[in-house]
Amino acid sequence: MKKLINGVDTVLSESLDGFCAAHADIVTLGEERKFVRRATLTPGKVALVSGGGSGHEPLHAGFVGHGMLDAACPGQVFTSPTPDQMLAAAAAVEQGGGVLFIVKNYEGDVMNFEMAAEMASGEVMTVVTNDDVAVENSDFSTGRRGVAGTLIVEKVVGAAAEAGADLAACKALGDRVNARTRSMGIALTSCTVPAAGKPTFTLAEDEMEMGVGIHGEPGRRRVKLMPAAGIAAELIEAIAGDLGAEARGDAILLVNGFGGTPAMELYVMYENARAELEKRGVRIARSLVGTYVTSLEMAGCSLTVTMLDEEIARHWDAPVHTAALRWKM
Amino acid sequence: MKKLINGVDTVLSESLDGFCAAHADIVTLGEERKFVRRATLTPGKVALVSGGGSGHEPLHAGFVGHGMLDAACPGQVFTSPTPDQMLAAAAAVEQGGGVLFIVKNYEGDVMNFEMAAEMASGEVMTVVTNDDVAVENSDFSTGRRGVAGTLIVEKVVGAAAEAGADLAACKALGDRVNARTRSMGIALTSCTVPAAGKPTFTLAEDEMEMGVGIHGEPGRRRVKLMPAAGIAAELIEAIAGDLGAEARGDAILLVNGFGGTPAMELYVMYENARAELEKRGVRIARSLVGTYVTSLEMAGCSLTVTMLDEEIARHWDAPVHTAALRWKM
Amino acid sequence: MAMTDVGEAAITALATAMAEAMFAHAGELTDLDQAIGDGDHGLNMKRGFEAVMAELPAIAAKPLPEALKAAGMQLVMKVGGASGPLYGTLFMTLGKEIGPAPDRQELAAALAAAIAAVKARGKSDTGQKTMLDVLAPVQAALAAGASIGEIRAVAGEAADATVPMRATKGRASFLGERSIGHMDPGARSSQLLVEAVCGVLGGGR
Amino acid sequence: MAMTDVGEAAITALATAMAEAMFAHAGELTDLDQAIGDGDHGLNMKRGFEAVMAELPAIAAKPLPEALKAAGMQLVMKVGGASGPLYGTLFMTLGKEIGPAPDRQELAAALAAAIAAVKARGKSDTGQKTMLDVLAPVQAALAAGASIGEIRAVAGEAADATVPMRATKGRASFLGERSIGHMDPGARSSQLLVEAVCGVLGGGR
Ligand SMILES: Nc1ncnc2c1ncn2[C@@H]1O[C@H](COP(=O)(O)OP(=O)(O)O)[C@@H](O)[C@H]1O
Ligand SMILES: Nc1ncnc2c1ncn2[C@@H]1O[C@H](COP(=O)(O)OP(=O)(O)O)[C@@H](O)[C@H]1O
Ligand SMILES: [Mg+2]
Ligand SMILES: [Mg+2]
Ligand SMILES: [Mg+2]
Ligand SMILES: [Mg+2]
Repeated sequence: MKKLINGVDTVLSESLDGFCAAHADIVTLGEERKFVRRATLTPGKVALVSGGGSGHEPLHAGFVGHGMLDAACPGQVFTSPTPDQMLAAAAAVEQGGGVLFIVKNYEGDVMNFEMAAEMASGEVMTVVTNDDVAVENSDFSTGRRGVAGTLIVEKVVGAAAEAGADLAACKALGDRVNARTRSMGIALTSCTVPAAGKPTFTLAEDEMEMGVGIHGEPGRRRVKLMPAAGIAAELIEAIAGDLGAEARGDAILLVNGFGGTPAMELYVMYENARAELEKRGVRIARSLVGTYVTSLEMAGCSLTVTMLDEEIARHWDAPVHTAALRWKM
Repeated sequence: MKKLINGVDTVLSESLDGFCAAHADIVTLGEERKFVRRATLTPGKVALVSGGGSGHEPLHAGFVGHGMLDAACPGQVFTSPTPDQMLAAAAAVEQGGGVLFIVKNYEGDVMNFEMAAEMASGEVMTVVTNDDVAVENSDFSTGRRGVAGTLIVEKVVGAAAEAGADLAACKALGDRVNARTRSMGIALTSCTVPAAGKPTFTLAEDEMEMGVGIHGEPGRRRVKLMPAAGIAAELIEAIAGDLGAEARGDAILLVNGFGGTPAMELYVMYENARAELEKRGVRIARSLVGTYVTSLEMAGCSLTVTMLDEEIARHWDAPVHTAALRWKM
Repeated sequence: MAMTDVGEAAITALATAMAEAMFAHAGELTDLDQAIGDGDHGLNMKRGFEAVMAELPAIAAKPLPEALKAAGMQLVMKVGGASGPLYGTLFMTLGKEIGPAPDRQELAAALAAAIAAVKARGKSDTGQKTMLDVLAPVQAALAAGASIGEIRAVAGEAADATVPMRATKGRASFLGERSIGHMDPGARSSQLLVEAVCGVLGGGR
Repeated sequence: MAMTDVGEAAITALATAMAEAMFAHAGELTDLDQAIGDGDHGLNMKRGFEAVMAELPAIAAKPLPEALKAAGMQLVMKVGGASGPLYGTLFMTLGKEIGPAPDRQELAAALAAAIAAVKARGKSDTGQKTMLDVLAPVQAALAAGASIGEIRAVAGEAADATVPMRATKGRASFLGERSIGHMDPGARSSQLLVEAVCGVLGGGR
């Protein structure tokens, strides 16, 4: 395992310390590193709290700030954070408008946030994201995973909360954005969980994992490495197929790198995905290309499509000032 | 070689097409893909043109836009662009204020920009960046390489040009920022040039390259993998040692990923570098942590320190709106 | 089984045996989880039982019900992942349902209630290739009067029986057919915990 | 050597031979450049001579001086890297200095001027482990009246002689001592170009 760390026991704490020091104008680290919160809170606003296992940086702490989250709870690498973290975060950022948990659909995350919601003193609602269409037979599993689409939910609901939407409205909007969002990804190489010290899976030099999860979970199947056009076609087929009749009109296209794939390749994927979507009558009205929801140093990428309407587009365009996403301020 | 591409001959063109489509609000692709230019130009302003071999994305095209470059010329992967590109770019963006070339110090880049400057019709000046202290005996070589510090030069001079500085002032400022900037990096893995099809170098599972260049050029020496603290200490020692007495007061600290290293590790490096610098009486007044000046998918990072003064800090803080760096607008 | 109060020494022995089992098998559990999950189960259980051990003097000083609740709360608050809330719920519910000096019947009833609480928390049931596929047969054997040796054997067979199962809960469910042929890591950790308890109660292996 | 005008057929033969040498050895040049540079020299030269070949009918139709300038401009505009401006300058200067029907002396003088232009462009000199370490001895042999076979031998020995050199120009200079023990890629490409020309002029290898 080759990583820029001092040890597997300190990687998380040092990384959080560094993150909060580098972005001290935006964020503050909570006690015992239980959460990362905005440096400045807005009285009365609904407080958005997310979190999940670490290793997906910049998700979620990189999206704490004006126009997005109020706090993020970092778990151990690939392990859900614990209810004490969520309780501490909620207590720190709740400003009288209630708390909205934004949770990626993994049993660990869902159960831990659920326990926190049960134990919390104030009003709490929860949006669970589940945009990963790689999981085909969701009746026979715990359902679709929440992946890169979570960032779009956080951005859009964050803007609505900033604009004064109340807790129920934020929850409804979050559910609506999630329902209009689909993702799927592929991996070229494995990630290595620091504490495990060895790759989570192995792929031959000519293989890729189609439909991989952001923890390196296996996807639909292992296939021979394909050209970018073929990968884009299969991912967009899965996404558009699942959206069905909704896949018409304006969309956000997010091409998300998993950590080890450079921008050059992401833009190649963007170009191929764009062509596929336009063939199907989807117009790319907004684009985001970069490394946002990662799986440590895994090479690969995911495509995410969110079907826009006027409200979602307006909130997407609204100012945002976080460590990893910033515009108009 | 595992890359998200359709072929080694189309990777660059597709990537540029994707980049310009994804950021059509900011940039436009020049004819025959010779350059990427701002979508909107400012009459009278000094035109900043940079460029270099591809494979360092987002450098340079990702820094085209308000407050930074007017145009960037992408060469083949790791190969300087050619004079026809620079001539076409200069002609497209020159607005009456003359043209400033910003060139990383590699013989190929320097000579190609030099030939373009000789052939150009209008007024041209050139800033050559050479911030890489890994090159110790610069008397016996072609001198220090221009690496991640180039982004700081582009940002600061870009802001000055936006504020109305004339060509000579921009050139002088660029030289001054470069003179106050030092970088050094390390690699954990090699990159693979698409057309070459195999890694540029090989490192054993327990080795790293100390002082690596952004083309995978060998550095000072090959050493055993060190903890982050040791790496930060050696890099900062080289940087601060070279700055000498200037290494006092406020600085920008840029922790730059080479393409294959995830944010978690970059923030660990930031934390360790920050501690080293503060021990030496350097105060980190501005921070930038991310993947900005890359070497394809190489794992590793570089540290860059720029000693600030009021003018440089003011231009650093000024609004910028490019694909890869954006604030206050 | 204990008919007098389960005291400090017994609680310490039980907790220590469980913790040591988790520490000793952390690598194995992680390997199992790498095959069909996300490769952290061993680390999660280790972290949780480290937290329990750190609090052990305080925990063991309490009456059994309170000790179980406190240990469960440690697991909830420190493990994270899916297994944290589930094992936490298991121990906290055991603590709620049990008296300070349980006999076999009381223990069997409390374990049944705890398993039901896990099912509610996990929206899951037996047959889905999870820890429940070990916990439920162990509870049944306990209720049916099985000896410690028999219970230990039931736990081992039950863990083995998860190998051919297809997961429909937990991360392994994302694998569909491909989850077949691997032992469920949570089933294995449950088996190890049962074995640890049996070891203390039966005196050695 | 030609005393009448170098015509279309000869220019075509010379350019084709040089291009084919670059195509055939692109992998080898890239390997050499991977050892002490950035691994693109073969690709660069291939791209440059592809551009020359694409324009060959137009180039070969020109008188020799114009043909050399046009080929040099193709190299400048298409190769990129360090070798583009350098080989481009070499051919463009040759074109400027040479007549349409050069004899040996004229060719030697033009090559001397072209080498001087390369040195000026590259701020370099012989002994720095670059293409100059092949070009300069080849020019000297040419000026001294060496036979084609002798010139070919000189080029080969000169390329070999770069192996023990320490680079002080080009990317290899960043390696310092570590540049020793590898042939310079630009020296090798110069040798190959010289060999190609010798092959055409001398009729075969
Ligand atoms: N819904 C559920 N009901 C019961 N047990 C479950 C459920 N989900 C997961 N498990 C158990 O938890 C184990 C995985 O735990 P762990 O790896 O620690 O958490 P995570 O899956 O979040 O990484 C599985 O092997 C399985 O036995
Ligand atoms: N300053 C120089 N003077 C003469 N030759 C040089 C100089 N710099 C580089 N070269 C030659 O160019 C070769 C490298 O060319 P190439 O790999 O195409 O360019 P780059 O180094 O930009 O990648 C070297 O092997 C060397 O022979
Ligand atoms: Mg987990
Ligand atoms: Mg090159
Ligand atoms: Mg797990
Ligand atoms: Mg080269």
